[in-house]
Amino acid sequence: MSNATTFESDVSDRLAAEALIVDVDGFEGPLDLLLTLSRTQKVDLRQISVLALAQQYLAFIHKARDLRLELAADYLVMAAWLAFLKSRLLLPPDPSEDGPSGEELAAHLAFQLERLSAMREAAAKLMARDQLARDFFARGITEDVTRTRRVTYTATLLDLMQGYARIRTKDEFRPFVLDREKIFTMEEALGRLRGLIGFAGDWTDILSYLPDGWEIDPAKRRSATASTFAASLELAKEGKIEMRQGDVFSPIQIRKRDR
Amino acid sequence: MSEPSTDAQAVETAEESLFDAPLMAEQERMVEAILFATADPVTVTELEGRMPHGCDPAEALAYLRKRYDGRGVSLVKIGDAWALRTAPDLGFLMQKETVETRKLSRAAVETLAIVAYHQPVTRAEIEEIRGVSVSRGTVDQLIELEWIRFGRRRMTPGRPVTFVVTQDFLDHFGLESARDLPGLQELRSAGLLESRPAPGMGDAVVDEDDDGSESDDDGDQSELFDET
Amino acid sequence: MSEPSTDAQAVETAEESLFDAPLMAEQERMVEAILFATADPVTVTELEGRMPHGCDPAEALAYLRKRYDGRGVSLVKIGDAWALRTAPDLGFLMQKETVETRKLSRAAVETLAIVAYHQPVTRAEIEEIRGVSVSRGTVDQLIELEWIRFGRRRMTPGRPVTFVVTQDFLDHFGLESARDLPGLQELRSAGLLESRPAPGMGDAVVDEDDDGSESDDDGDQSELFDET
Repeated sequence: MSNATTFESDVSDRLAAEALIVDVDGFEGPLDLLLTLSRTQKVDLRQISVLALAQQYLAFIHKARDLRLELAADYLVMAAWLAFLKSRLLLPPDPSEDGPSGEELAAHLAFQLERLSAMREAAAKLMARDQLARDFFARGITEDVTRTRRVTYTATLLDLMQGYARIRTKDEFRPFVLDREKIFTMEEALGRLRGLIGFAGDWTDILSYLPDGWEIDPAKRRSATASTFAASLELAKEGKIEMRQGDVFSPIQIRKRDR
Repeated sequence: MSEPSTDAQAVETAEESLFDAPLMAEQERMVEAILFATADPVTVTELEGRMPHGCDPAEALAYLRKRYDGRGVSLVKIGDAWALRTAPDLGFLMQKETVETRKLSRAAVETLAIVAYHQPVTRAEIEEIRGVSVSRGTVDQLIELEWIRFGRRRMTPGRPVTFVVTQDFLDHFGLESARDLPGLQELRSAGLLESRPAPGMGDAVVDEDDDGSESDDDGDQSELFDET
Repeated sequence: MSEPSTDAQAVETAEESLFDAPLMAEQERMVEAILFATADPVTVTELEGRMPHGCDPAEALAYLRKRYDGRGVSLVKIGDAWALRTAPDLGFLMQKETVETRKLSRAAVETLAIVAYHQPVTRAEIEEIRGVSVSRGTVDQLIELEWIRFGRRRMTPGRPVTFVVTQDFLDHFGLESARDLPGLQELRSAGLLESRPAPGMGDAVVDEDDDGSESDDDGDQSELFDET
């Protein structure tokens, strides 16, 4: 019996949590959420109590966290900022502290909300207007009587920008290819070591395994050394070779491991 | 050719017999024909270029506008261009002609409104107003619809590019100019079109005013919002 | 032609009569709007189907025909259908309409883009950026379109000629100056760059763009990309 009730409350909890998830998803960011919350105050946005709003928002976030919902970072940033704003609004102003007062910050937030709300209304009014090809119409029969055929060429700004973007993107890849020439990959080093290690009888400095022509150019040498070292670690792990280093910074030596 | 005489009569009755009536009547016919032949708005300059030398398309347009007043088709001004459009109250007859337009997302509609009311506006300013980042797809879609385009760069650090609305936008929403946006005056006098920096972080956003001084040359809509 | 006079009388009586006059005037507006917006000639039956019940499109057509008599546009019968057409004697005005427009070739668009973004630029530089040689025809075409022109000679061996964009170019693309062209970063954020560059590669180019943009002279924008 008691089991059944817990189960039921579990379900209702989960449903409530899911409703909230849907709600959070329905908001387009913290400002949108704040605007929606502000509607519950049922006053002109200019007379809104930012303090009450901050509390509502924090309560909302708190509840969401209790339900262990994943909240996007910007919701949490806003929560932290509102908590700060709340303390500023509640505490008497400290004259030694510089920076904007709580009232200034609150006024700006109210302005942002009013502006967003105004833009929403403007957007709605705009879309409610009579629209071309829906409410009013352009000429259906356009006369392009081909009497004289003079060819002109057109291109739009979009064509131009896309054309340029095409070339530049191509360009951006070019140095990337050039850079590869100075990179001795781990795969290449592994292949080389596997082939050579069989011929090495005794301890040999790994630097002697660098490929021909890679010892002089510092960039190439660095890359080849790193990949050869990494490759020798890999071979040591496989049990194919042994490694040793006599002292700090002294040459690293490897030799084939006999089974 | 009997047309000239009938024209003269028509104008006489319509415009109380002006001294240059026949000529102007002929010009009116020409403007009417050109506008009828095209779906896109035609500028006065373009009309001038196509009509015989010495014509005054602007005056002809004024007569023509009067003539089409209250008709099933009306002469509308779109930016600095003119076009004939069916009267909006007859839209119900045209279901056949209606093209199914892609439904714009809420983000796209809001972004469009912000560009229209705040232009020229940078991406950062759009994001500041909406409180969320603007996705690439949204701007992309509005550019593709040819409702917004890149405007001048803002003369602030980084020289961000701005967005403005296009003539297609005005045409689509039946606006003569961006000044005729619904509620523009109220929004402006309420200070809601200003870019107010957050207190304590002055410089970054303040240069809005600089933009005004920069936009003293003709043509662009930017001065639209600087004057008054 | 006896129709006009009888029609004129009909119009007068219709307009004076309090009963059906507004109705017929309204029907005339409807027919006018439908004929204007429909892409094909419309039959009377079709009109009947689209207009409210009880309308008499045939009569409305008669009034409309009279109204457009001698105007720049006339109501013509094509088979058993009706359409509004520009007056035949004004055909000479439509010559600009008959111009065939073709899309600029990809090579030309790219060359033009390079000139716009890098001006003043030599042919050798264009070839280096595009990675292919530029045909003579492409450059000639752009010059003929008056979108690019010869600039100053470069003070380097051989004194190669440079190319810059023209005022016509700026007008055509609705640009205030070539410096208003959006940079790569902006193209990318607007979703106009299809392929993403390798990580860490893209920014370099964009930064150069932004750096150069600080300079405030209004001439060319060579400094924008010279560092590249």
